[in-house]
Amino acid sequence: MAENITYRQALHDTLRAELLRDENVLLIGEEIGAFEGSYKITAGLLDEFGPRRVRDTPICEEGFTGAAIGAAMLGLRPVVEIMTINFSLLAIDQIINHAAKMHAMFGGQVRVPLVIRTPGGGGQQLAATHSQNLEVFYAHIPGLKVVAPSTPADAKGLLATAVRDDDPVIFLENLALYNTRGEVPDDDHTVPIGTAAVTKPGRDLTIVAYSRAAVIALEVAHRLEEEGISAEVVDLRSLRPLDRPTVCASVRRTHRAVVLEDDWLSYGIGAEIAATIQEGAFDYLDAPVRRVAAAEVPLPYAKPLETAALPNAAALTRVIREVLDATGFTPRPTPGRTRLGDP
Amino acid sequence: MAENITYRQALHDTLRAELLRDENVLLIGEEIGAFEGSYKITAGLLDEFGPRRVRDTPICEEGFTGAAIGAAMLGLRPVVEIMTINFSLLAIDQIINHAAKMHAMFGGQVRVPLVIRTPGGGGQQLAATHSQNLEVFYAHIPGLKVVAPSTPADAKGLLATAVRDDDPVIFLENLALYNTRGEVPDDDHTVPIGTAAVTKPGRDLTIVAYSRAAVIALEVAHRLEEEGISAEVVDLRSLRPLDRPTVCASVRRTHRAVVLEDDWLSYGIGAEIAATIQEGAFDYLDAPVRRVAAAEVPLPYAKPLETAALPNAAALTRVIREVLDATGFTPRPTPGRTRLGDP
Amino acid sequence: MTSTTSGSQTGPDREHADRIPAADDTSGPEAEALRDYFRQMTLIRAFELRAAEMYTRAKVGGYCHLNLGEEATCVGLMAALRPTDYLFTTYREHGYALARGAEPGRVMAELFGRTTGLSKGRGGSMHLFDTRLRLLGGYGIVGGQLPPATGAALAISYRTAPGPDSEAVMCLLGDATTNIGAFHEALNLAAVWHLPIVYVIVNNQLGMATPVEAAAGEPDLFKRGCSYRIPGTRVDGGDVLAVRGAARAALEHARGRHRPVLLETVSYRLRGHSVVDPARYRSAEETQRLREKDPLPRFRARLIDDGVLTEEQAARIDAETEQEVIAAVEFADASPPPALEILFDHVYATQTANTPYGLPGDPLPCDQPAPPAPGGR
Amino acid sequence: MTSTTSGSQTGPDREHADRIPAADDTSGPEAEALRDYFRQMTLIRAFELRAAEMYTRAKVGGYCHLNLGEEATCVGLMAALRPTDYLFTTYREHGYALARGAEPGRVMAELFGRTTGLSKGRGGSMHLFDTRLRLLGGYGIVGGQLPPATGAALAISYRTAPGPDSEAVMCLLGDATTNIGAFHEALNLAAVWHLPIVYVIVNNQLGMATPVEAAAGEPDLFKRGCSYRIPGTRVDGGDVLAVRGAARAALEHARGRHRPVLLETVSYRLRGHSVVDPARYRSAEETQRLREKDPLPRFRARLIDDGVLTEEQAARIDAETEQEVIAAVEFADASPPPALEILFDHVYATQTANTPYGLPGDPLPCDQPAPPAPGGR
Ligand SMILES: Cc1ncc(C[n+]2csc(CCOP(=O)(O)OP(=O)(O)O)c2C)c(N)n1
Ligand SMILES: Cc1ncc(C[n+]2csc(CCOP(=O)(O)OP(=O)(O)O)c2C)c(N)n1
Ligand SMILES: [Mg+2]
Ligand SMILES: [Mg+2]
Repeated sequence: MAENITYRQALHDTLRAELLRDENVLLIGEEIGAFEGSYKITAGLLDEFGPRRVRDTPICEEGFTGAAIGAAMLGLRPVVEIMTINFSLLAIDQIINHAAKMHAMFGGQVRVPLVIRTPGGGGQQLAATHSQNLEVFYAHIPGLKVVAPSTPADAKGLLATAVRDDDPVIFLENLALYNTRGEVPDDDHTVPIGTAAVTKPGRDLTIVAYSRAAVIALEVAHRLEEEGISAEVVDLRSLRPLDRPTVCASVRRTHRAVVLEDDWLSYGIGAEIAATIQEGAFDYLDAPVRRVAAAEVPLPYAKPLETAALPNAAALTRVIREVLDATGFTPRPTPGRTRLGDP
Repeated sequence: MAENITYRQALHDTLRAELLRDENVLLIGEEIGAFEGSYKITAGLLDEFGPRRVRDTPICEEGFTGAAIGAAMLGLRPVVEIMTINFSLLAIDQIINHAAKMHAMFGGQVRVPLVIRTPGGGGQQLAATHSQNLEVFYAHIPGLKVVAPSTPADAKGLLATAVRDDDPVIFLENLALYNTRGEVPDDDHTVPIGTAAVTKPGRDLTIVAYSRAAVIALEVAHRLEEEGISAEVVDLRSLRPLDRPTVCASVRRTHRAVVLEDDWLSYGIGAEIAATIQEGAFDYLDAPVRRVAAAEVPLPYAKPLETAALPNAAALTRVIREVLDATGFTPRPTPGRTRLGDP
Repeated sequence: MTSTTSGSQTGPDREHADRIPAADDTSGPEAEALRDYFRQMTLIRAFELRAAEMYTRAKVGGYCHLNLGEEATCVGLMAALRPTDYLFTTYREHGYALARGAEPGRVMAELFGRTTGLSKGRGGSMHLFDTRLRLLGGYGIVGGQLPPATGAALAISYRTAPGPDSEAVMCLLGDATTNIGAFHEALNLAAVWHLPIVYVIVNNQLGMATPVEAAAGEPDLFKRGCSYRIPGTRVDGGDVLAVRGAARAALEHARGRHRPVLLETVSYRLRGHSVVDPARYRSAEETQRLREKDPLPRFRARLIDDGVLTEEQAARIDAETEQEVIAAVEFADASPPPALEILFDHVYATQTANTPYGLPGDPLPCDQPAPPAPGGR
Repeated sequence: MTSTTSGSQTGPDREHADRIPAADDTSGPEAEALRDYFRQMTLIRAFELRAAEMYTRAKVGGYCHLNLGEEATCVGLMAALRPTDYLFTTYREHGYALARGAEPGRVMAELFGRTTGLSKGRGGSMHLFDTRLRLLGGYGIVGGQLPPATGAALAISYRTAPGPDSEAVMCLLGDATTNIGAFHEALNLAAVWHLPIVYVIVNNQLGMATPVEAAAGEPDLFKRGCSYRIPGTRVDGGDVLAVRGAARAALEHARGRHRPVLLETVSYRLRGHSVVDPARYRSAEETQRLREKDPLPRFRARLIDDGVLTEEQAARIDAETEQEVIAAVEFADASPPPALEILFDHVYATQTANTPYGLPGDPLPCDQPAPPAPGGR
């Protein structure tokens, strides 16, 4: 059985299910109780589970994230909400110098079964300090696991896996995804961390993306299909570990790749994807891997500037056409228009 | 005129010269006064300039870095020392959400002429939390400039430029470089931010590196020369802006590239370099760009494990050979052994 | 309401809780000031209500936090500042910018994201900045303003001796912001470095929905300077004169001795945390109780009672400020939206080779050094 | 020396400054305890001197911070802890680990980087950890231990009611660490969440070279709980019984009521900040003055004076602990260095597909999903 629900609802339902499943699970974060969370993911949970399990905190990202680490060391399984990834910078010493290090640095004697949920993303006119996509900061760090689901189903499956995993997991959400809908299996659905998904098969070109960008990638790929361009979409889902085999296998089939990412271009997630593809599929590549990413500016508040700085379907489509053109690709007649000559 | 001094001395002398040159320059950091800095860069400066210009701080990276930002907003030119880049995580909200944003977010009305000096690097058995190379965190951020000199001369030239620049500059040092020596011009030497240097020309392969890795790259390149392998070394010097044209021009000549970097492989600096090369020199590349980087572990304290996890000259040499072998390269007879047949 | 931490005075001047002048003084300069304060409070009220309306009409985007209920605090604090002092505020700062002298049109234009805005449309509601007014920013990261404000005070002390002519810094923060590390680090630095700064906790009793008592181990927030030997005072934030007096005394101490001071103003947030928050966590009775504490009608009634203001004058001020705000909206709306060419302006102040100025999807600039960017770049 | 913040007591038990038992009690359990404390302090002294020697002989690497001068604090605090309590410490923690019951050989092996070490050689001097002893880590990031320790107390309060049988957490920090944001955030959380934790400020008067007065706005550090209504006590860190008594009282309060307590112990660092620091910023007189305050000879003399210990017993303890430390060095030295195959052990506790286990220069694992790693990986 599956139901069609929003990404927000999928998160909410999974948190609730995990709270019901395991007494050691508790939620910690600013305004997740009476306020129900800045983005209402935790709506109703304080009423249902009480302040012991759903714990509002003072404003102190470093303090409460670190406290969650300590609680995890003693066997609780805290799920922390950091209101946005921008504020996670205030907790990053606890995340990187503590949560990510403890299991290894203390010789495997302690585990930190912690999930940190936090949304990123621009496009809401929240200006430069509230619109960032800083996932590369966490994806770079051994000891952390980092996931960034794009669909309600993966949101559910990866969140359940993350809560049950014994390592610290950074669970990246996106402001623009909360209201998106999709089919979600309503049984105990889990998705393994570290595996990408081919969300649309294709022959001519691979689009690699994650989180919000994976949704756009899929839309663009479907639209291109109508023009006789068959794009494959790889939704990374996990940024660490990164499923290099799935990415490279796809490009070896399609011979062309474009990355769509919401973060800044230089040193962003796409850099690793492009570097991986050029190493893992060098002999198969007909054209350089191109990246479609954010312009390198502190994101302006003014809507036209913000829009110009962020990657979108049009930019992705343009770059796909450039890559196809450069490699002498001619679109196949589309099935809708004619089936003649189509294998 | 030039003198042969250590990297440490070059930093010290430049700080002193800038303090003498401009009354608005002041030094801020933990234990930079009576203790003379954890790595003794500021030795003697408290005595010479007094506590107004050389300001010891309580332990509060976020507080004093942020205070330096505020002082810079009013026209001072603070040079902050953060003891190691690992502790910069405690100040990173001030660096990324404040220093990097202010000029743009406030419509160009305020400047933040601030330098943050901080060393990174492993290999000193300082264990997982004290051995990191987190440069990608800063290199990713528009609004910051990030430099990572490898020689005493560049240390001097880039530090002088950084102090006189009106933007926040992250000045990355490396524990393993402080005692290295080199010729330093003793006039008012500056190096432009945003430009790489070809520190050794070569025909067969390009090694791209920065900071400590650039020193190793140069050693390896010189050693390979004796075997008839002519490697070009590009020392990036600046990570943001990144001098893509110099990197790509080199690879277009040599057709092969290897990156040496001290940070972790996935999502590290080398990812951007490889992504850049495969786009900017695609038609010239005879083999994939390979990266030699740190193993993805929280760095262990035990010396043998630490050594195994860190990139070194041997690993670089091995990978260079692999790239050359894969592309059917045969070393030219070395000038030292015979000049016969050498053009 | 004025309290001080035991044994700590903010300065020799303890008569800062100025009273409304006697009736025979209704034409003097103090009466004039009172009417001006009323005008400013009225303007802020009108501006904020209009900002909320513009938000719901999608003229304003992002987050929008209002000073409704905080008008007396805005005006009282700003009245105590000299033009040469520096102000750092939070994201809830329209009223402070207005009371500091910003043109309503330029504030509204910022909310509209126009280049005529206070921050050229780049900052929006949370990030008002005006060099000329020495308004050094609204800040959206909770506590983020505290270290830079402290550093501004460091720059003052670097250049100027303590004394009545010294500049000073005023740094605002919310009640819930006293729980973040930056509060501790900044106040401690100000204490050990002897800096001329007044930290003002604008206590509106709530973070977003979290009451002070649930968030702060010491809920008497003005006492939280104790960990740095910084004296603290609490004042009724609904009383513009009390606020002005307390702020003046605090600033006098800060500039005269180059020592930090902590001031707490107590007020009430009349609506939700931001425009989009319906504040369902508040009961109807509580909302009613708050409405009764609204400082604006109280101040109006008091001025009229005391003969400082007539009903007609008050009505005229209402009408005039309403007109001002309508004009502000018109100005903002008539200002052209920013041209895309300016996207990369102001990323850097000093131009540098190879700065990446590509738009999404542009090929990498690998071919030659980028030419120095024109103009503002 | 025992002070409390005005009006705040750490608990009903104020007789914690235990005195040395009367002479007729020299064979009772308390006298036995005293001799044991002397033995432990002597062991720590010998261990630290030997660690310094091993550092200069390059057997120990990285940073190495010693407890020389702090032995009475180490022993007194650990004597107050129950085995079921949890301990979080700093990078200056060899003595605490020893007094908590760690085998000297395993501590020295950690310094030597051997897998027989307390943290399997992965942590080194700064990162001693022992699950069995509930020693939950030395921490090298200043203040980094404070939030996790607070969270450990949260886990206790999540599971157990307050009362004499409740577990509690003790979290150590240096004097200079009171200035960092994590101190503020952690103590505030402990206060508003009612957590069973004792924060102990080990005040050795210095950061690295910075004196307390230059770093802390309130240099009476035990008073810095004021911002959270956390009671504070100061005790002479050179007096093992006073330390034990104060710590017991604090722990009793913490476990009995689930409330945080702040305890300050005052001691002196006999050498530099770490082994490599010659402490040139100290004058010869100061060094001399410190030597006179050395708690170890003072304690020894006092026990002998009071008849609890004879010269012979003392000499035997000296010799035995010296032997213990020599044996520890031998154990460490004889332990094999780690095999390279274990490099990737313990990066993750739960194994996951595609985890990158390449060595520097290895090709990327692009070809197929990496097989699940064997054993510990
Ligand atoms: C570091 C950080 N954490 C969380 C937030 C989200 N946030 C914005 S305002 C706010 C509440 C602040 O309350 P208070 O300090 O009392 O100021 P008020 O809004 O009441 O004026 C929160 C949690 C943020 N902007 N920055
Ligand atoms: C966040 C951070 N900043 C700086 C350092 C470097 N550092 C290590 S110990 C120390 C001094 C700490 O002094 P104190 O807290 O008094 O402890 P003590 O060393 O005296 O025991 C400093 C500055 C660090 N490890 N972490
Ligand atoms: Mg508030
Ligand atoms: Mg100390």
